[in-house]
Amino acid sequence: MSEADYHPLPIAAESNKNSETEKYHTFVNLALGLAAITGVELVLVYLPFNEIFIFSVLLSLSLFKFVAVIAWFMHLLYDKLLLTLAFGTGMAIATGTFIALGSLISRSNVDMDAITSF
Amino acid sequence: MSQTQIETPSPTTTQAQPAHVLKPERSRLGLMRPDHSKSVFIDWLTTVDHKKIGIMYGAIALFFLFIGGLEALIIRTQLIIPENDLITAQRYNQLFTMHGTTMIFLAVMPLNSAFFNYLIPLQIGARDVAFPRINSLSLWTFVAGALVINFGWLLQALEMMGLFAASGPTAGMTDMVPAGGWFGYAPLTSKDYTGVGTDFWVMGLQILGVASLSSSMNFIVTILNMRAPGMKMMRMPVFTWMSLVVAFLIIFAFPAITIALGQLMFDRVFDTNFFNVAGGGQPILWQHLFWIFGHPEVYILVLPAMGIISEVLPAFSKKPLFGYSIVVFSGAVIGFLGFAVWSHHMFTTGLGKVATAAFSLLTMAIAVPTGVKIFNWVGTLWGGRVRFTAPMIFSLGFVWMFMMGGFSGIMHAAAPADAQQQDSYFVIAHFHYVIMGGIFLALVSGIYYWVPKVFGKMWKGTLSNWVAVLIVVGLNVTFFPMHFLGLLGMPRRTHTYLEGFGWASYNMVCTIGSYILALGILLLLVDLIRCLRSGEPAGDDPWDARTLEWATTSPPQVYNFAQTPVIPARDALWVHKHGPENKKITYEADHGHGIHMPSNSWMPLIASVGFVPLGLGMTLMQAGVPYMGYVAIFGLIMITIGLILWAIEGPGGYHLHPEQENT
Amino acid sequence: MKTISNGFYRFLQYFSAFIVVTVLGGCNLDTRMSTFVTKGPIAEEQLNLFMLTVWVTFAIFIIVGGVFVYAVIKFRERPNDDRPMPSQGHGNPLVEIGLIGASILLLAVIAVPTLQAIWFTQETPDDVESRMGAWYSGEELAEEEAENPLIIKVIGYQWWWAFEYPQLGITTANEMVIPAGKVVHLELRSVDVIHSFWLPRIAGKVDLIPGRTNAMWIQAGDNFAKWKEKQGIVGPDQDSPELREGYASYLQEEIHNYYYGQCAEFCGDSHARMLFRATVVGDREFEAWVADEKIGHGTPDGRSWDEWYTAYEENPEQLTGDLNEGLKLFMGRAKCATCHTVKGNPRAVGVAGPNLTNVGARLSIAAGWLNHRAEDGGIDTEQQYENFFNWLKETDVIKPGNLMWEANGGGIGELIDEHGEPALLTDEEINKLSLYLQSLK
Amino acid sequence: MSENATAHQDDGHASLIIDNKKLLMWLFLGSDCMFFGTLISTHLIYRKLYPESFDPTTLFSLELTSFSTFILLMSSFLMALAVSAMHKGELKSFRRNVLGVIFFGLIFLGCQVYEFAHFVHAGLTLSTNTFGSTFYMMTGTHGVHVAIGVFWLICMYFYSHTGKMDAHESAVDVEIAGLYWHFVDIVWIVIFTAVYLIEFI
Ligand code: HEA
Ligand code: HEA
Ligand code: HEC
Ligand code: CUA
Ligand SMILES: [Cu+2]
Repeated sequence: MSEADYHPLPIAAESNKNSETEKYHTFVNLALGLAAITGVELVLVYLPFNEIFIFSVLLSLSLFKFVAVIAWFMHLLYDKLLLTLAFGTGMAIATGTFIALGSLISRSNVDMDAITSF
Repeated sequence: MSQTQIETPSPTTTQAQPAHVLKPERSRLGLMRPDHSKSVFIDWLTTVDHKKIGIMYGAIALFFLFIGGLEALIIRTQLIIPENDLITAQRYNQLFTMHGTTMIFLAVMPLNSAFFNYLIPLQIGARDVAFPRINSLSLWTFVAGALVINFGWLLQALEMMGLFAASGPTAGMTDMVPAGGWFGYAPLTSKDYTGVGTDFWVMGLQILGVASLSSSMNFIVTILNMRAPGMKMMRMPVFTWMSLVVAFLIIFAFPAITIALGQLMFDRVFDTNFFNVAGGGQPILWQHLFWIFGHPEVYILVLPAMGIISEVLPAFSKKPLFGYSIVVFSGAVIGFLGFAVWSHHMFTTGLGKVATAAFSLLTMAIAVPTGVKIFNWVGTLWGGRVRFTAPMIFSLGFVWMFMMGGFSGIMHAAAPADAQQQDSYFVIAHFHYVIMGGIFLALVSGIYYWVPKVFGKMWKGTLSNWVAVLIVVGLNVTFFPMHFLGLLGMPRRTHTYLEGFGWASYNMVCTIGSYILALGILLLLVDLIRCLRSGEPAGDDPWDARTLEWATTSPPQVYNFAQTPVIPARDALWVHKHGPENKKITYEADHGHGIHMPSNSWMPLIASVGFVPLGLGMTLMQAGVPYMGYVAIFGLIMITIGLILWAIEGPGGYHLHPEQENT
Repeated sequence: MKTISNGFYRFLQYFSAFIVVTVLGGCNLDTRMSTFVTKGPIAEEQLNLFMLTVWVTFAIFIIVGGVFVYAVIKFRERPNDDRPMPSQGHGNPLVEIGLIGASILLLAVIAVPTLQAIWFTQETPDDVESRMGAWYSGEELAEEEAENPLIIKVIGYQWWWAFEYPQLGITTANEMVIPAGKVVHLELRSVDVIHSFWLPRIAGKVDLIPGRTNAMWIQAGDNFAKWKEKQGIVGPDQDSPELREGYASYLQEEIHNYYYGQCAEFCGDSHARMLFRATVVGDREFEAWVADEKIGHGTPDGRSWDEWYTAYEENPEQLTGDLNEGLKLFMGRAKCATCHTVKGNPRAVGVAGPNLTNVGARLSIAAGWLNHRAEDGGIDTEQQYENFFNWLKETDVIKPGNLMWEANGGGIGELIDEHGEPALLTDEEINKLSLYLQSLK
Repeated sequence: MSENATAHQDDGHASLIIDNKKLLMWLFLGSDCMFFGTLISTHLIYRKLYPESFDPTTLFSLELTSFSTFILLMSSFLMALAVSAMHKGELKSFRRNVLGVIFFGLIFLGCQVYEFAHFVHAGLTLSTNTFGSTFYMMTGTHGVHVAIGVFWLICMYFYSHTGKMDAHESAVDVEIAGLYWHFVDIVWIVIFTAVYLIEFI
């Protein structure tokens, strides 16, 4: 963060050509992987496995997809750490809030008599 | 306007560029850009200069501070004696709702924003913010939101004259002004219980949210990206640091309320079930979503104030801030912890023992980083050379009063004790101490400190002492008895109370105090006007200050710094003035093509103004006014067109050549 | 309703009273809804915790504030100051860490009792002597009820309270009655918007949130064991008739009382006028009250309800006298019975409004806003009449927006005569209704 | 879209060498996490509270949703290629890929419209129950994001024909459009799992 010296923006067009081609292969592989995972997920939910097991596998698969898209498609892997921090903070607060909220609101306090229509 | 030049030589400045020499050019749209307009009006409407935008933010915020204060005075007058019937219950509810909403969203937040706008680029040695046109959009969108949220007053007046009656989904409801309290708890804000006033509140806040979000992102980019060479993160002034934290708080906290407001709006317009109990909705969810935003919001309000204090105290103690890095760090910790304590506003909602305990402890934890700041401020004074200038007096007042407000916060944090305090006047006392005794004093301190920079005029005389005495006495007389009122059982948000509960004399004291306070604020205005009309030229650095903004002229030129400064140290100007030779601020050579200035633009204004028909259209549609759907669509189109033209017109810009002018 | 005759005169009156009070009286903390003078274990626990926070923060305030003031004075700039420039040091990590440690320590002093208090106040204790079976000797209770404390369902309405006693089969409104020294378990629900149950001298508040059930426990006065402890009588098995008597007189003298409560969550136009009362009574008194509530009321002239209704339908002129006239209005033109229940009366079973059984025996109406409690704690009948009269005449002025006045054609502000013309109750009719209501005791 | 005060970066203010617009977009996305976090939380909380109120498996067609998920993932892939192409200055390839993205985005939107129409037809509306409210609002907000993205890319596509694109500026513009598009994609990844798949376990 404490980068003091400054440079003009690197000129992207020429210097990046090689790395872009490299990335191309990564992208293709990733796209194939993502498609495959989606297929696996679709099949998985119908399989007669233990619920918890399926649930955790689903969770990790989607987590992988999530991270993969961010890391490669969105170049976060190649980019400044600061961007990861900016996005990661939002992600972390959102996740934390989600977990906290989920555990704060529970059915035990719901007044079912008050609900007249579903 | 701020081109008025005072002849004070300084290392950075050169003569102002006479604006009329430059001719406006055509944008990529083929239209003339509103640059260098001779009409002051057009110039200010289309300006992208962070300094002008900051001044406008400040002026509008002060205006709303008066409106909100007037509302408070009516509230206090109604409560002066038991069973008073100066105003009706409904009017009272509208008044406190609008008082809270106005003060928080239309007075203090924009006043903070005024300081951000004006100071951040100067403090980090930048020409302007990163996205000048987005900055202009934020300003005008804020104005649009303020108009929408206050539009109800006009409608209410029409309703009272018998010229308007709601006939749509809220048919028969006579409340045209928001009256659900500033946190608008569902289901009181559903369409079964409140009328079109709530729609104004929802739409207004949504629009204000757009303004806050866009300006915050802008500031983060500015602070991270636009710093002058050498201005490392840990060399930034604390005010800038706190603004950075606040901007992050805003972008992470506002979405929660935006979604919650959206859900509420859907409930009202499309009969959804988010908070509709009969359909399974849980009003408690609104409370959670609101406070997930609401608690960070109070730190959004206070952190800039702490930043101001951290500038003023060192300047008038002739010492650097004690423990700079830990003050910065604790600011960030406060911000982060702020997201983990929201349920302390809900201790009485039956959270359950474990959750209550957790939130209670987390809330107390916030006392630690806050305490760190207090201790470091005291440390700053220690061994210094304390000068009792006007800004300093208010800052010292802040430390004292804020501490008291913080302590009643700790009393709230003890959840079982809070069961007796929640929704009583004790809460009112707590937060007015942190807000009036804290934030407001800090903002006044900031005004006294920076007005000489902003307008190039110096304060006259000692009226400021009277202002200080009246405000501090007034706020203590107003808000201290409220602790007792709360503990003696007076619930808040009651438009009147019975005799015989022991509340009458306290209420009278509070009311008298609020008049004293009002007098103090009135005098502040007088002092400000006096200063602007007949103040002596201030000079670049009237306070012998420490940070970069004092290195340029007062008022600064459009381009802030003729050449980009290179920052060798924290407290750059101080080190420049008193430090070793090798730590002087140096200036980069101009490469000969002058200073690039962004062009003025109509587009942000056009896009923002579109929010007015959008907001009013949507709300009046609820009230059954015909054709309002089309007005709303018109607003949406206006916004879209504004944005598209904005994209097409291109940033433009022109070059100023201060050096050449000199010769 | 009292109207404000002369605002300025009243202002002067209060202002002089205020001067007198502030100058002579100082602060009187023993007021009706004071949280300082507690009458129950919960409020007491909450007060103790609060006072702890006060002392801790006060100590910090003195220390930090003291250092602050000292620094400001000591290090102020003096005229012609020729001291050297202050050192430009950037802080001292040891001091910082020490202060952080001290803050955490002080917070722990608050935090530990806070946790204890959370568990204490939020968990209904199983107090043997509070079980219904242990003290209630009224009608037979179901087996399982004998093991429970008294349960009251508190239901919030805009802007009044219903109190149901499910174990006893009775319902009352706005003035709850509870036995002294016993744990009472409250179940809190709301039918419209959020309200909050606050009885400051007995317990801090808990909200009534629609779509959600909340619970709390309250206890007016200490139980026997706690009382003994406070008397300095140690040992758990200490029991004797004399002690029991001492305890009984403690309850009788210090706890028996009329307590004031109020809705503490903003709930719409008349939130300020949503008060309630808790009458704390002895066990036997409580039983008597329950019995009374269960029986309800007979007809004004002593016939059976069947006979009365036969007469009412066949030749109503036969029913004479103010009370009979009032009851006829209550059942007929004024439509009161569509919203109100009067126990005993088989056709007055409305539930949209407060239960009016024994309303004439209550010390306030309109959810505590209109009071007729005399100095001696009894009923000021003149005031009571006036209150009923004003309530029926100006319902919407006293509580703007309340259901009784306008209810989509069902309210008394929308009454019509046989031609369909608007016809509010006349003063004469209101008079009769008021007299009838007064007789409900 | 093309706001940049530091177009003339030679003013020398870039302390971090991240493009302003790119940073802005990432901040927006961080903020958007909270938006969708709130929406998804609301949905899941009501699912948890009232599991019996509604059985979405009778309505959902996992095949269709998997298909649209797949479509969106592939559009993301094409978007990545488009950004890459722009960085290399290959305008033609850029246009081809962007057209693909637009096309896939439209298919996705089409699926969603079809799905909504089908659900409404089957009796699930915004006001039927909490499930309807939360589901439509959440997926609808996502749909609006997709629609805005498509609109944005269409504008970009036409802009690329004006000849005003310069390799340096526009590469960044395309990249941030890409970031936005990918984000919309990852939100859908979460929704797909948290809203659709787990109902079928
Ligand atoms: C700018 C505004 C601001 C600030 C800074 C704070 C600061 C704090 N607030 Fe406050 N608060 C509000 C604005 C603010 N609050 C508002 C507006 C409401 C009401 C909303 C509504 O209902 O309308 C509210 C309500 C509120 C509640 C809910 C009350 C209720 O409704 O029942 C609580 C409960 O815990 C609380 C706690 C705190 C705490 C612990 C702090 C802490 O941050 C304070 C920390 C500071 C100190 C403690 C002093 C200095 C420290 C030291 C000298 C160190 C040593 C001290 C110790 C070891 C104790 N606040
Ligand atoms: C930034 C926030 C802020 C600020 C600065 C203030 C400032 C003041 N507030 Fe504020 N207040 C809130 C935020 C704020 N308040 C909030 C959030 C609520 C809760 C709302 C809710 O429950 O929903 C609240 C509620 C609230 C109540 C409780 C109402 C109730 O619950 O029933 C009261 C009562 O006394 C009150 C009083 C005051 C007073 C006297 C001031 C004074 O400090 C105001 C001083 C300013 C002026 C006086 C104006 C300037 C001077 C003039 C205009 C003088 C010239 C004119 C004449 C003399 C005629 N406020
Ligand atoms: C449409 C329904 C409705 C009708 C008809 C109605 N009431 Fe009421 N009544 C209410 C409601 C609701 C309240 C509670 C109002 C409040 O305090 O906010 C109430 C309150 C009262 C109270 C005060 C009770 C208390 O304990 O505080 C009295 C007495 C009363 N009504 C008497 C009457 C009489 C007599 C009539 C007929 C002339 C009548 N009511 C007709 C709904 C109704
Ligand atoms: Cu009920 Cu306030
Ligand atoms: Cu808070």
